[in-house]
Amino acid sequence: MSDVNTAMVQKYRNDFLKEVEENVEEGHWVKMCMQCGVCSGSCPFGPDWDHPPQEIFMMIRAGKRDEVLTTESMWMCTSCYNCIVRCPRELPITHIMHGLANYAHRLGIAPKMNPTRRFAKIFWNNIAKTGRVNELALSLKLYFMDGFMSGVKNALAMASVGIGMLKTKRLNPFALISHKGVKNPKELHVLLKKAREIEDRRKGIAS
Amino acid sequence: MSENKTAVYVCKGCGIGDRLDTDQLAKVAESEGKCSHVRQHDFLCNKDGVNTIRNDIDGEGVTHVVIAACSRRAKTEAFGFDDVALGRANLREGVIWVRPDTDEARETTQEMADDYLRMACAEIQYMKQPEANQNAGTNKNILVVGGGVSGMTAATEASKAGYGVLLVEKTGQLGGWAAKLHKRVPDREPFADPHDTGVSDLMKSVELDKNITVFLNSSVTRTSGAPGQFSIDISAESGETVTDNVGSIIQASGFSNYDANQLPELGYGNSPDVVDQAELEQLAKQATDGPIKRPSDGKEIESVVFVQCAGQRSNKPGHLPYCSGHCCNTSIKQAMYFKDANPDVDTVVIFDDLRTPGNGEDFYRSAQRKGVIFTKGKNQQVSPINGQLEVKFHDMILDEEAVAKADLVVLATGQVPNSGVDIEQATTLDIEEEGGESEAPAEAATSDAQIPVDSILNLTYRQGVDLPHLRHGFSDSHFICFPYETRRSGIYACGPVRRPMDIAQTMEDATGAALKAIQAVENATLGRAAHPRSGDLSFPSFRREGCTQCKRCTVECPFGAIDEDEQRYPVFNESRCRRCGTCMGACPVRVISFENYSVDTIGQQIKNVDMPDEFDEKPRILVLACENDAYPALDMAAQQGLEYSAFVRVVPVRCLGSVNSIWVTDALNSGYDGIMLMGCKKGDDYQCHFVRGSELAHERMSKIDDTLQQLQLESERVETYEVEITDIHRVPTLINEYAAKIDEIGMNPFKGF
Amino acid sequence: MAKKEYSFYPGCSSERKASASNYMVSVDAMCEKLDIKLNEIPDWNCCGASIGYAEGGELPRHVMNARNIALSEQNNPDQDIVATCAACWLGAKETADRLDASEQLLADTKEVLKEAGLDIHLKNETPIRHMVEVLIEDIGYEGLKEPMVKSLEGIKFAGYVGCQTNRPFGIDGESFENPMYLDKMVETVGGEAITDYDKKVTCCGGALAFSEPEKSQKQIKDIIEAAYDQGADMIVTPCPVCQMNVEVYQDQINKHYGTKFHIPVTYYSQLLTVAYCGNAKEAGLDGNIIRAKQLEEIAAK
Amino acid sequence: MTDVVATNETILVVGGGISGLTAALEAAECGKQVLLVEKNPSVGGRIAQLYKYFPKLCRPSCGQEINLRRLKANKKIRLLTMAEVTNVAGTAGDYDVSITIHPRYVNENCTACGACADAVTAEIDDPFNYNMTKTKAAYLPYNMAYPQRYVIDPSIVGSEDANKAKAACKYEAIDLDMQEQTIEIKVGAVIWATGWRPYDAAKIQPYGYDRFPNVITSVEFERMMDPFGPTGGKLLRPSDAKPAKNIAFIQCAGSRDRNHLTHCSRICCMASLKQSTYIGEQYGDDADAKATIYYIDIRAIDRFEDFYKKVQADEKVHFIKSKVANITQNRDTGDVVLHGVDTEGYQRYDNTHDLCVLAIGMEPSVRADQINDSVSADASGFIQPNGANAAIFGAGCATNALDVNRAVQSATAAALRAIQVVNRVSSAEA
Repeated sequence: MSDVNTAMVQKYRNDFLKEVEENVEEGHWVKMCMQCGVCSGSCPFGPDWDHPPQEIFMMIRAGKRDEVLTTESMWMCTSCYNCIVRCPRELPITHIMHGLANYAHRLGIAPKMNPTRRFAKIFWNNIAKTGRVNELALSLKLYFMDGFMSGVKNALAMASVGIGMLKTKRLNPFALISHKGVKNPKELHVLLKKAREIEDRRKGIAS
Repeated sequence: MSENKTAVYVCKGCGIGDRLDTDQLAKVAESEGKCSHVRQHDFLCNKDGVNTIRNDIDGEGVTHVVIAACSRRAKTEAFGFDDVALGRANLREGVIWVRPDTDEARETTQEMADDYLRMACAEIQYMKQPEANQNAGTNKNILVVGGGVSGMTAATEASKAGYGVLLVEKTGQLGGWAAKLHKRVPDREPFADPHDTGVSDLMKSVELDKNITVFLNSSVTRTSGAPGQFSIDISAESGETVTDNVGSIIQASGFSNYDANQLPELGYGNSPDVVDQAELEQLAKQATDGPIKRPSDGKEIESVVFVQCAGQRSNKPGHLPYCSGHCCNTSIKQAMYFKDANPDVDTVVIFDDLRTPGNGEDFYRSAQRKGVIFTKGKNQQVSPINGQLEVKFHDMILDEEAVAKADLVVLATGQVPNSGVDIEQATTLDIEEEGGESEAPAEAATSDAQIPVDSILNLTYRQGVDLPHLRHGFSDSHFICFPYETRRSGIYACGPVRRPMDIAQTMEDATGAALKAIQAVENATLGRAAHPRSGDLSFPSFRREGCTQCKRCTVECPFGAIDEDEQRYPVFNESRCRRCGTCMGACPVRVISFENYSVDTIGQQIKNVDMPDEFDEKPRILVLACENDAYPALDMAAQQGLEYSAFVRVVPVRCLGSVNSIWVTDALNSGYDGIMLMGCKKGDDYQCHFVRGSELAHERMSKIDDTLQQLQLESERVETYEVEITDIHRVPTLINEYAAKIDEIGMNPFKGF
Repeated sequence: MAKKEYSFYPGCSSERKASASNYMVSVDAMCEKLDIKLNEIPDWNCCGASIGYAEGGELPRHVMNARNIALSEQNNPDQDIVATCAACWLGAKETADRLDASEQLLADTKEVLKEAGLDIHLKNETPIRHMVEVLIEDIGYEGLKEPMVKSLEGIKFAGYVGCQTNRPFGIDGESFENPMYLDKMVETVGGEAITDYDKKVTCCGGALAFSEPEKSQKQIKDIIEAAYDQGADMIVTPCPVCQMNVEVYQDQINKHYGTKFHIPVTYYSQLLTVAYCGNAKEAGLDGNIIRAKQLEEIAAK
Repeated sequence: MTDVVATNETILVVGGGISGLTAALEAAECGKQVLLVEKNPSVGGRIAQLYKYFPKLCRPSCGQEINLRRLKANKKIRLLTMAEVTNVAGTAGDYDVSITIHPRYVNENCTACGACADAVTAEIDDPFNYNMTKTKAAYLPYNMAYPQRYVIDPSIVGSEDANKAKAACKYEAIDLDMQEQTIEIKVGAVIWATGWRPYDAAKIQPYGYDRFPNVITSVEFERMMDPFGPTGGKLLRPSDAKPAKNIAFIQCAGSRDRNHLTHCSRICCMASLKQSTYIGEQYGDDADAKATIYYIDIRAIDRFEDFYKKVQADEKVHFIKSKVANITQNRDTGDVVLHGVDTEGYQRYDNTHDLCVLAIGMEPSVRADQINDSVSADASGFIQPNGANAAIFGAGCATNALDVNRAVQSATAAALRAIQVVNRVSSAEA
């Protein structure tokens, strides 16, 4: 368990709901759920959720901290926003799921090997670097995240796609060297660093 | 009134003139109906037609009018002559609309019409234009029993309309349960927070109201009389008794809290920190918006669990099978007591179905916003464990056994009505020991709860000291469309004694009851019947000399209108009477009648049809039809052009309960081949607005079978049916099938004797 | 028609040699014909996309978008921000809403932006809109008809709206479950929109097409199947992610499910450009991996 | 010109449904002068369109027959049909009211013989059946319609059809020159009983009421059971008139929903429990016939619990604690497929049904804030308890989502509040 995590456990003792309300994006909405289940039924990846959103809300109220923060469920969110627009209580469910995933990730107890978690990390680093997506770098990073050999396999598997994109000039073969981002990436890095600092301060996460 | 002058008006409109020989009808009226004054009109319900009748009444001194046209249910505006005795021969819906327009059918159709005219003429001759009850009481004060929110509301609302009120409260102060509340559930926007109860204001307005006399520490020890002239004894604990008169009565005796001691599994009695909702109100009051303290040791409460449906919605012996309706909102309100004082207090509501109808949903949302946790759970168990309480339950969402720890547990127990003595059993015993007919108790004392045995009203009525109970001991009306249709004229229950309710509903209900009480005294003063025959001026009279003191009338009167004197003769309380005629139907010696509805008005109709002899192959079938369900159904069938046998003669009756067996035996003797009785639905969900009319008819007719055997007649000659007003297709079918059956079993051998 | 000007937020995928470069090409041509001037927000950055949440968290994500909004307020004052990419539109609009809703968040954001000498005002000062809104609300279907030269008659389109152009904000007056604007656009330019295309707003997996390919491709399969079931010749969409996901994985899906999918996936802007007599290049048709032959033919006429 | 005698001691009742009718009758039976205004051609309102009442499963027309008898017998009530109150101005005890009366084109001579209906050919949507069927353009609104008088639909006035109708009437009952008229009257108190209307189901997009023929509303389902209804009393589904046996009921359709009606409509749970019994009534013990009720909470309050228990005991009826996420349609069969999650222990389902009934929510027919400034509205537009000293009193479902029994209680209470006002007026004038 990471020290941030233990710190939080001590801070909130068994009041997980409070912890979520104070640290998770839009977390203060959790208590408004009335367990109708519309969100769970509306999710495109629904069947792949061990615990659907409405159940997660109940688990939060029931103080099932570890089960919630270590589940892969939230990582199944495709950000389709079906749950948000259908929720009779207008809970911003998509954001709460994102928030929970992010929180678990920040505490270092999110499922290590979850592909979406890892892709999300790669993606953010990719855009944070230059301020704009470098699609080539992104895809390569992604293919090779499990090491070289499997990377080659993935790359080959995706070859047809890549070639198609290249042929239609929708992928820049030279992006690794010639990718352009914002004029002053350094400045952007400062902004993001500062933002992270403030957020951590607000959430009492020492980093 | 001088001697009768009867006029008959035959309408030729709506095809009657084309389909029937109206001259022939006129002849029938003159010769057989013995009416000198007969007119035909092309279109009787138009201005000219109506004026003709009006002029005859005013100019010619006509006292009795027969209108041979459409159904008595049609054209009531045009034919609403309420200053004469009025009869309607139903030639349209009753004859031409249910018969084919063919040459073969002509003869039988005409016979039908002729008979209906004969019947109307016969009826009218035995009818008097009723004059209102002479010994009607005129007292317009209202007695309100119970000084809680329902009683106080009823009292002030009646007073605001200008009526005097006597308010009797058992305890030493007004206010009832509501006065013990810290706050109430909101009844207006934004439905977000508990409100002041407003009870103290209500108490003030009662005390300051000059129209209202309050009797504290008192109860009603005797109630006799009738609407407009009730006589009551109000006895104080001190022993002194005041006797007074009132015009009508409102029973607002409220509810008692369910005894939580019956719920040991929920920890009540095992720990002082397990309380019911009423006790929590006290704790909250003491705290006065500050932190609420734990009864056991005065510790500030940090966590509280609310257990919904405690001893409610359950068929376990000793539990309440019903839902008390208000408890979900009440627990939400009480959870807010804690949250508003200190948001860090954990408040958990464990519910099965959360029931917050209407704007209660906003209140529910507001509680969630304040951080109240709602958990769907079942099978709660509460046990004290080292200084705390442990609530075990099955979490329905996570589908697992769960435990919640709390400093305090609040049990949402239910409301038990203070509805006095369950007279159903009392009277049953009473009747049996007197060898009268016994009736099974409709609602044998349910396992619901112990009902307080003290009588609320101490009625001196033959049929018991209190209002009849309905389901689960509540004194409610049985009718969905008529929540105030009481079974004791002039006495109206309101508030939680009628149905579990919260303050808002109670105030609405009490206001409604106040109106009915006012209406009762106004009607009584004019000697008029109350709902459902509202406005009816007739009332029962009886020939004492003929009476055999059999007490059937007093037993069967559904409204307890008839008492008995020391010689066991019936004593009619006209103003209590609802004019259903059940007594008339019950009387074996036929000494009871109404001016406009009597053994004769119906009996003569039956006798006066033209009875073909048995070789005519023209059977005659008598249909006695309930005027509220079967008769309208027949009308609407006609409207739809559905046909039925020309051999039936339909006579509408107020209620099958008013059908006297003599009509049936006479009918058989005078040659009818079959008799159909059409009443409304009986049983638990009975439709009869005179309570047991249909039931009684079935009972009485089952006894007729013996008579039939003596006469050596087939039992099928008399059939009783349950008919709903919507049986528009069914009724004609029933008739036709019955006609076919009569055809099978053949003619009545008594014809022509 | 008076020239309409907007502050334009193209987004990463629409850059040269990026996955939606052909979308951009057709948008340029379309706007040309509709007399719409797009003033690119100078030095704009990525919106963070939805998937950015996991590592980026809340404030950093909003800062990314706030920076773009600030740059727009500064350089293109009084111009609505218009995005062609669903994710860009959603990200920017979401940030704007959230900052307007929370003073705390706004203050924090301002504090951060100060580091770059930027500031942000908001309270709907600069409405953030999708290109589709511009077409429907500012130009109108009638207006969209005006420049029309060629009809797309004879082509059956499955209007695939997807998620983020449709939820949570969506297009005014359209339902989340059954939006009709793509179909109306198709009909405006003479094409045939297939009726009751019940996968119209089904999720293609979005970014999870990368991380959860099997699950996403199951979704994509349904989306394409439904289009075929209704006899569609091609799919049309307003979203770069949808376009790519639905187009590029068809081979893999065919391998995995034994299907024979080969259906072009086009952008509404490509349709309009062709209808407005743009050639295949202007319409970015050369950017479609699965060639939209029928469109190319009409373009060639 | 309609002559109406009304004074400051008259009580105006707006709306002739069960609530308005009750308020009018109760006041009149206390001896008060009442003017009853109904915008439709006949009184009765929504209850006339119901097949049965819960929990007794008795017939609404039974109580209506009694009320009509009371109405026919009571000379203190003046009834205006096809009339709408267009303005209420003034203060307690002294209101000026404008009423617009629309032409019926049929006068009191009408004997309801039906000759006009036989004569015309044109047909119009039948609002009594929620427009599921057509009716002749000369029509009696329904079997028990009162006044028992036909109506000529304005759409045919001036046409050959109308003249045919006129010619067919032997009683000079048809007057095609009738004009709309507005009357100005004084009244002392107003009882507002304009009732409710079903929430627009098409707005609940995930359920596709506007896209799938076999998704209908509870009020439409109720009409199906009526032998004189659109399907002659059979449960035939719209798409192919096949008997609907496997029927789903979706609770809170529009209610308890921030996207639609925020309040709970109270009656819908009981309505669906009631309607689930229709299936047994229609199909007996046919094994294929079953009801599935999808709910969040079953709100069978107070003694309604008995009825809930009774229905729970019926093995034909199944309960699933779930708000259905969305509905799709099987193109080949027309069946509807309900998708969602049973939240009691997390079970996903995609259930196929012959027919889906939306337990549709109640909203006020007229929003309280449109009546008069002195009337206060709650968030849903219902009339709030009258705090001010105004004398415009809400009754029945204009005040809240109520079942019939509570609506009648409310109307009875409103009658007294109005009487208090006119009594004050009369004592002041005396």
